[in-house]
Amino acid sequence: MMKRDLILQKLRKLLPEGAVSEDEGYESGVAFSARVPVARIVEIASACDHAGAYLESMTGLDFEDTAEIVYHFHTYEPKSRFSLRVLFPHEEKIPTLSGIFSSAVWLEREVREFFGYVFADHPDPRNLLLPEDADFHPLRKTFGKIAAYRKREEIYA
Amino acid sequence: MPKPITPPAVDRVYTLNLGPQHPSTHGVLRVLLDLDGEFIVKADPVLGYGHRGHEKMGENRTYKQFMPNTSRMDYLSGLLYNHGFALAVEKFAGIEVPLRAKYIRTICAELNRISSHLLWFGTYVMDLGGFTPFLYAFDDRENILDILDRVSGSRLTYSYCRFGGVCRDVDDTFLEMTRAFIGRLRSRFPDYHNLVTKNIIFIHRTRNVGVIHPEQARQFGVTGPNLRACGIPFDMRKVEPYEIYDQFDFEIPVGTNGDALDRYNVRLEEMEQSCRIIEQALDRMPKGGPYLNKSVSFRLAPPKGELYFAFESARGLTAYYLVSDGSPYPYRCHIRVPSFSNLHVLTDVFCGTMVADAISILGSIDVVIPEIDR
Amino acid sequence: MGYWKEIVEGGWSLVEGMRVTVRRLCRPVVTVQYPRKQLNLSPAYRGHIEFKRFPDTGTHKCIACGACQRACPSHVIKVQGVKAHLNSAKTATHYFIDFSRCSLCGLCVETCPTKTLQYSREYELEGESRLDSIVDLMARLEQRNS
Amino acid sequence: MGSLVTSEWFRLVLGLVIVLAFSQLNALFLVWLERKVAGHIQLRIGPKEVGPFGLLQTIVDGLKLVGKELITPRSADSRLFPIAPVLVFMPVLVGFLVLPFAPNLIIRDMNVGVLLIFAFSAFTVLAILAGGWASNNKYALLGAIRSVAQNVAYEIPLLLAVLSVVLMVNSFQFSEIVKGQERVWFFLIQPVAALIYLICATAETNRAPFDIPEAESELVAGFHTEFSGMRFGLFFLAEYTNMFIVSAVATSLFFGGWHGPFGLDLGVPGIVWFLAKTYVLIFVIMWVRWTFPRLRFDQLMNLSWKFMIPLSLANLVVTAIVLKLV
Repeated sequence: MMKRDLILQKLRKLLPEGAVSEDEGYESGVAFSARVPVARIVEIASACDHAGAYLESMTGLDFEDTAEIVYHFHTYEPKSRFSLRVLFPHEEKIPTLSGIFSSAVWLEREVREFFGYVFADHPDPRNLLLPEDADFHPLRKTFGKIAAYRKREEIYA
Repeated sequence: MPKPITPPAVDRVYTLNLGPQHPSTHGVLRVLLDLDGEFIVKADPVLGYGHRGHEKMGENRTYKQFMPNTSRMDYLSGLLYNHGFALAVEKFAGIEVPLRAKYIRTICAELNRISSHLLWFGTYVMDLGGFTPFLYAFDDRENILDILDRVSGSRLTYSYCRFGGVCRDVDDTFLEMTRAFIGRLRSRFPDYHNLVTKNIIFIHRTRNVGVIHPEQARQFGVTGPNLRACGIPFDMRKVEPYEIYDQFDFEIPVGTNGDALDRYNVRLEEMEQSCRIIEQALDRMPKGGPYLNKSVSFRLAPPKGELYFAFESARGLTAYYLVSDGSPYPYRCHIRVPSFSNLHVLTDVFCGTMVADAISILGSIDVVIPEIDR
Repeated sequence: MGYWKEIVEGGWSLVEGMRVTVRRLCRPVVTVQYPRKQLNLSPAYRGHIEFKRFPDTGTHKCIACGACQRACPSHVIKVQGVKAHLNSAKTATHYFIDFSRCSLCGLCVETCPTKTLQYSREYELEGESRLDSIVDLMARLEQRNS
Repeated sequence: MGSLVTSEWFRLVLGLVIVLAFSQLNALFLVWLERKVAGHIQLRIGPKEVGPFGLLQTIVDGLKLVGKELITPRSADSRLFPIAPVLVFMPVLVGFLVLPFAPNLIIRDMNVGVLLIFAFSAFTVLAILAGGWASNNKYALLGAIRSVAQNVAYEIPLLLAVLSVVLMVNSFQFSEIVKGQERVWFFLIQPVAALIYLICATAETNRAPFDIPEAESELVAGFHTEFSGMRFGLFFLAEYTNMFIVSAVATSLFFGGWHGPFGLDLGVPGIVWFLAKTYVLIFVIMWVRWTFPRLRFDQLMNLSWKFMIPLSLANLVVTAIVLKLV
């Protein structure tokens, strides 16, 4: 059995009905994606860690009504990328994954400086790419010239 | 895992500022090294000297306008980035690509991969103090640049791919040049092996240096040749075949120890595999036919939703994460770059090694800093 | 015995390496002595853009539609045109590009509806200030005509 | 008048003037040669613009260096810092006094010539240490420390290799040693010693693959990172002059000095033989530099203590026993 399916089973067990949506054709580049409550992201991510997935990418999204962080995982097997999505209000602190994946340290530093989403208990909360005294968050839609600032449901029906 | 070193007394540790204008930090990397004598206690890379805000730029540009940006992230494999972005948007917006264009792109992308590896080969040996192989590799790389220059008009930032094809058709001279180049490169490999691979000094400088364990690689999200050197055959071209890679017969070279020597061998073998792909593509390429789907509008707007498209650049798994709100401007354009993770793992690997080894490891990992800074 | 084996094999590998370099020493050089000798430009070479001159009209065909201006990712193109009289087609009167910010992507050339733009084949450009990199396409066309 | 021309003092002064002129010109020529050799090995031309074949290029470069500002870093040791480049060049000149260019072309044919040359060549390490320390720069200091460790380690096998030659002729006098090679060059009798000498000499002069004190990919420029203008130029010239001296010593100790091979002089004057052999050796050292990667510091030490010293010791013992028996 593939690790991907193991993780899918696990997530179905751990998460409430309807939180996991599968993408059979791999159309959007992920096999399935799971909506995870902020409080449980550490628990879910460590389940993925035990199953042998690696944290491939992590990025923020900024919507008018909510903030979102998308974690992409992969298990080194064919077509086995999956994503975890966390929705939270802009000001809320998010638990850090740096205790589970070492790669999360830098990825979270990047998300923090570019979006201003704060990670609670992050071991190294300095700026990574921006100057150390930068107090702006360039990828927030409130910064600089933008094409549109939308609510989440306008994009994800 | 690297062997733990006993932390020395605080007053013995001094800080060495390696970079950003150091001869062998490849671009603008700066590493703050805490040293005990010649041994590294802690390494802290300082990044961002090349930050241009490509992700923000992506949100302010149409998809077509973002294409020239893509080759400026990893300037050594710009065409691979172009190719990946074209593929991502084509998949997102459902654009048909003519078969001939697919072959042209594959050939050019693999040529670009070889050129990137050649440059790495040269600079790596130069980091180790051997200056001459650098120029031999550049001699070969010039040939690739001539070939790509002939079709794309550029030698570094190609902007060659378009959504639905490529911007310029190739001619017979291109095919001849490519064939001639492959023969030439193969005839040069024995010299490279005699000069570098078999060299006792080189072997001593790389064997068991900078070992990355598979578990460590997974923790830090290492991809590309660095991961394959640890023995994990993870290559997007095989795992999630895109374009026409599933039609070619090629292998994924893997190493065993995950040390610098394995990374070296994997890259050298990858060049050979790329040659194989190019040869097959040259043989099977349709003789005529369109090279570009000209129906793609300038203000092309993919449907609402998102797409995560991963491909294999010269340095590892690269991905475009595009979110569209149905307008011609992407709502979010995130780029997952391999060097980011590959450099991060060094903070771990560096501990306990000597300064000279740190240079060797940094070179062997093959990072391009502007790609990290974006 | 590994000690002796390493000395012999290691020593031999060094000799092999020296054979490679000395063979190259006797070969002709591959570099081109640039200002004295120049290579042929690639047929696809992308310099900054310039107007094509069409033989049928003897001039450019720019209608100042502004497609290139909108297509340019770096906003380096400024084009203006006038209509000679109310019903006539527009023709360009001014066309400037700021070449220092151009990324040579070629989108302007591709979007041009009248195909009047082409890449120049100049590569030895120099100037004393940033302003020297502003290219006046109309003036260049006239220069070539005269 | 006649007594003045033949007097020791006149000889010495004239010799010094010639040595000064020759060593400078020779170093400039060697820099040019190095760039040409490197160029052609790397399939390019090297200097070619100034003068025929670019021969005057290094002179122009030297003039440029003379014209440059001498920068002393603010936190550098203001007394030691300017002295170091002078210190490094001084011992190199002394070496020329005892080199046997031809039967009658030795400025001072001392009976301890070999000793003198190695005593003074050990002096350069002091200058390098002074330069590295005075710069007050971490890269420079690391380079200086490496240099000291390296020179100490390589001096031992170097001298042991030389000793086995000295044992054969029972003299420290260069002319005696060269005379002993009229029929057979010593490198045929002492191949191991010759090889060890060449390797250690490369290390002594901080040449690649043993150039770790100035390893540019690790330490930027090592001990001379902070030196500018002609101070850097002196370090640079000293390196090349040093290279000439070790090659000249190798020629006289192992490759027959002013003699042709197997006693065949072919009517060629001794000095031509001598210089030709020296420049061939210099070419080999350059060839090696442009072929190999650099060793790591601990590997360098290993090579000396684990391979060179035991081998040279064994060679010395065997030489001694054989000489006793014969």
